[in-house]
Amino acid sequence: MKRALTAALLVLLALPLLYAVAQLPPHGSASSPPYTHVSPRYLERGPVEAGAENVVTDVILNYRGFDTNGEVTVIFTALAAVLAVLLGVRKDAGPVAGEPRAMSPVSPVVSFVVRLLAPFVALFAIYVILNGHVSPGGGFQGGAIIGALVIVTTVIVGRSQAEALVPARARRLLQAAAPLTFVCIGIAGLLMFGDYLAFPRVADLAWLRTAWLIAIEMGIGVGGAAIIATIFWTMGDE
Amino acid sequence: MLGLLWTNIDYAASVGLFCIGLYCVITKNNLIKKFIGLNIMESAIFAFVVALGVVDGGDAPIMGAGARPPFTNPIPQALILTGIVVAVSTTALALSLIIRIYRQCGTIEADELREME
Amino acid sequence: MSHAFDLTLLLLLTASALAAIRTKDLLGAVVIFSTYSLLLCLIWQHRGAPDVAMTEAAVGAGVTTVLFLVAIGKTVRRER
Amino acid sequence: MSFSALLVGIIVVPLVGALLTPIVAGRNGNAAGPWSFGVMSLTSVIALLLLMHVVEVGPFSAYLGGWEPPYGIELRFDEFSASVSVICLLGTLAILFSFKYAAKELPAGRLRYYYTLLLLNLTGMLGFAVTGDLFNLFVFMEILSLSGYALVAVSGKPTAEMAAFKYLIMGAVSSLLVLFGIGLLYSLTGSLNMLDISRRLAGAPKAPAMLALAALAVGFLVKAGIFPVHIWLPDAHAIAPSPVSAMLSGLVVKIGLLGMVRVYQMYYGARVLDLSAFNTVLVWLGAIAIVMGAFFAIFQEDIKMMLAYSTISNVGYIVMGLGLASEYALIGAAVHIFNHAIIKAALFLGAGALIYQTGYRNLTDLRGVGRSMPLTTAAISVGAVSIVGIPPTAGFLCKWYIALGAFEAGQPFFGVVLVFGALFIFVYYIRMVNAFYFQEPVHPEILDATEPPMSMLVPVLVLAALCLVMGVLGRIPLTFIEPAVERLLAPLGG
Repeated sequence: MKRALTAALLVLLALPLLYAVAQLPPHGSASSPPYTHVSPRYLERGPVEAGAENVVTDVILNYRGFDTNGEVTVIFTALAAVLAVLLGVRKDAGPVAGEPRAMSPVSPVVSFVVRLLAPFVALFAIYVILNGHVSPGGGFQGGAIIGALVIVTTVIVGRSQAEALVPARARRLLQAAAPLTFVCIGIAGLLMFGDYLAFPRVADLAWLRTAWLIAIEMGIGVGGAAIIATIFWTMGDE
Repeated sequence: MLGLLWTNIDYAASVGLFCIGLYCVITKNNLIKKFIGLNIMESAIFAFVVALGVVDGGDAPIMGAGARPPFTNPIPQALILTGIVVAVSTTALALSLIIRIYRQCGTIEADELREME
Repeated sequence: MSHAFDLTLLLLLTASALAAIRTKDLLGAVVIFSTYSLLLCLIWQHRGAPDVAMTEAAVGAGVTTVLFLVAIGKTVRRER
Repeated sequence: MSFSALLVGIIVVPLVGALLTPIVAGRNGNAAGPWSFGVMSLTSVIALLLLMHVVEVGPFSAYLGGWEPPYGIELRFDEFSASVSVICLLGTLAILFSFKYAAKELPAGRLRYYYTLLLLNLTGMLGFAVTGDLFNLFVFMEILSLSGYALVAVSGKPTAEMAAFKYLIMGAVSSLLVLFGIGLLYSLTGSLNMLDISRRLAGAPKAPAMLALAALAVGFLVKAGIFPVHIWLPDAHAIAPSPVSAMLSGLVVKIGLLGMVRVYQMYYGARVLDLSAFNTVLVWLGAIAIVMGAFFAIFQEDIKMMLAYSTISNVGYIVMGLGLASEYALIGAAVHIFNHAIIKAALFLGAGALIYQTGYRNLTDLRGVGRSMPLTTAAISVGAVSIVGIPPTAGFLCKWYIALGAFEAGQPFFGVVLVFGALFIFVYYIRMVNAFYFQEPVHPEILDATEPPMSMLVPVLVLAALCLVMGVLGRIPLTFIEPAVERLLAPLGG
């Protein structure tokens, strides 16, 4: 009954939505406002004035860099939120005490394949991060791949060994790496060129601009990977 | 109107997916299932916004050698990159909450939780 | 041709969304949901949005699915 | 120091503070509190400088990355952005209040992330208040929502986690609606800068423009907890730790309303739609929220639950003021956003101090507490008098202006609703004050309770004092906001 009612209501909701979206500028047309207003400048001048051949990268790191600054802050918020929700409660509290499940040993085949592939996956992730300004991809995509790699490897080699490599303080710094890189570059832009997150525009400084783009991509990659791995561990530990 | 809708079939599909997701969020009782519904809604909106940036016969806006116009609009793509990250952040928090709720209450069905309150 | 391809993808997308919400087995639902994400990814790749497609593949289909799997492992597998 | 750099600073300073909090918090996380207090003090100084500048020269902007709008993101500080002052003030006081409170109430290990989330929440709100770009607005809204959900659950009680989950589901759906509205506006105008959208929206087709308005309005109103979609609010606000309740009720719901103001700025400027039907809906929603919120509040035993329902009622006043859309009503609504933040924070922090000291949260259990904790209960009573709207306190002038606005708009019926709502509110706050002072204690040991420690008492007293001061100086914010409202309503303004 409740389901039928909801379905009926949603159909009623869908009708005005469909009516309205049907009147949007036609899909795929090159004369609609999104194509004639702001984006032509990005497409024509992006690679020259913003510094990356991939115009999407120009938009996310340069023209609308502050959005991405906010975006990496959102992931950092997610990390702080997950830790604030999951940390620091005794394991045996509550009716469903965390029955310690016997960890089934990882199959040797899987272990072998992971060890074999890990260097190549890492290489691919670094390629994705460093090439974000000329091809699809970039910091966050590469970071997700590294994060996945870290997760898989720690499942194989055991987490305590992996954690021993990076002390707690350094881990916390790595987790904040993405927004911190943004803030550093933003302030450098403010000091050198007068605006927060301003990139050099003169041709002489093109090398500096590329360096900054790559620095940001690397910051996002490292920070994203650290956060994804930490969230996974914390959720798995609970 | 139907003709226009046919041209804008991508938008119409997004509206459909949005409603499917909303249906799941409202009617499903299991918290994880509710969240799968929310993820469907999210990707419906993302599909809608990316579709705003599509141009007939457009290529990816990457200005390497041999690239020729028309290019798809980079702005909606940039927005949705942010959107996807926001969505995964929300998912991580929601699932952590679900794990905690299960640990403390022994169930993740909304009606049983309501009785417990 | 291209339009037919797009339409097929859109239909598959809707079908997988429906399947994901109808499946009672949560693990199955999550796997179908990751298929849904990958289909979306194909559509975007086809429409000239490779950056978004790549992110959706890595984050939407990858990280999200892993998080769901962890959560299901920590709770229950079947919906009542 | 250039003001555009300061404008960026008001976002970046708390952001950096938040990023470093887990690192500087020390082994037990005990240093996190003083650190974030320092960060927010610095931010408050910046907010004060910006406020003085906007009084001097009017709205001003900063272009991020040096790209002029609409190509880059613009931060724009106008009169409505002056809400940064109250955000900083409440943020600083809530952090001060948390020093003792959080150390006792939270599970070990969460302390450093609690302060991180508080700072992130404040960063999100400050960014939301000053940005001039629609998508950037969405990003900041996500920062503040995500940290808000987690802050509700931070105490680790199962009820808190369920409340947080409910809040998260509704919040996520509303965020999606906002994103949908942003997408629609982008497709109609090709721009994301709010001033630019306002200029380019004029020739847009009506139906999608209306849909965008509806999507944005519903999204922001869910965040504001307006009546039919308020169901997440009472639980979340009542169960959260008290400093968080003060921030959620005082500030986070107001962010939804500030979002509504931004939507209005775009649509009034564009003159694309006849907004009168939309305004009628808002006025009715507001009126229903005033009455229903007050009605539910009367039956609450739990003091924080009662305060949460009172928030629903007060959000109703502001929405009604927005919907009446006459000059007086809008001025009243804008200033009530500000005043209600202070009043409700005083009440929630005061209630938090009572609960902290006595361990009771029901009004019956708290009977007689006025004899043992005179300062705290006096502060709460000042807040109560203020929220009812008795002159000469802060709540009076804005409600008076909204009522005047109803008559100005030719809808005196809603002026009557407003007075009626104030009566309701009077009833339940009288009940509270009566329990504090005039009823025999149920638990005799409550007479042995002592005033809370200074770090909790000072914020409560400061806020209560502000309730009185704002009542006396009430004309200053009213005249301050007036040019902004005139610009909003002026033909082809924006």
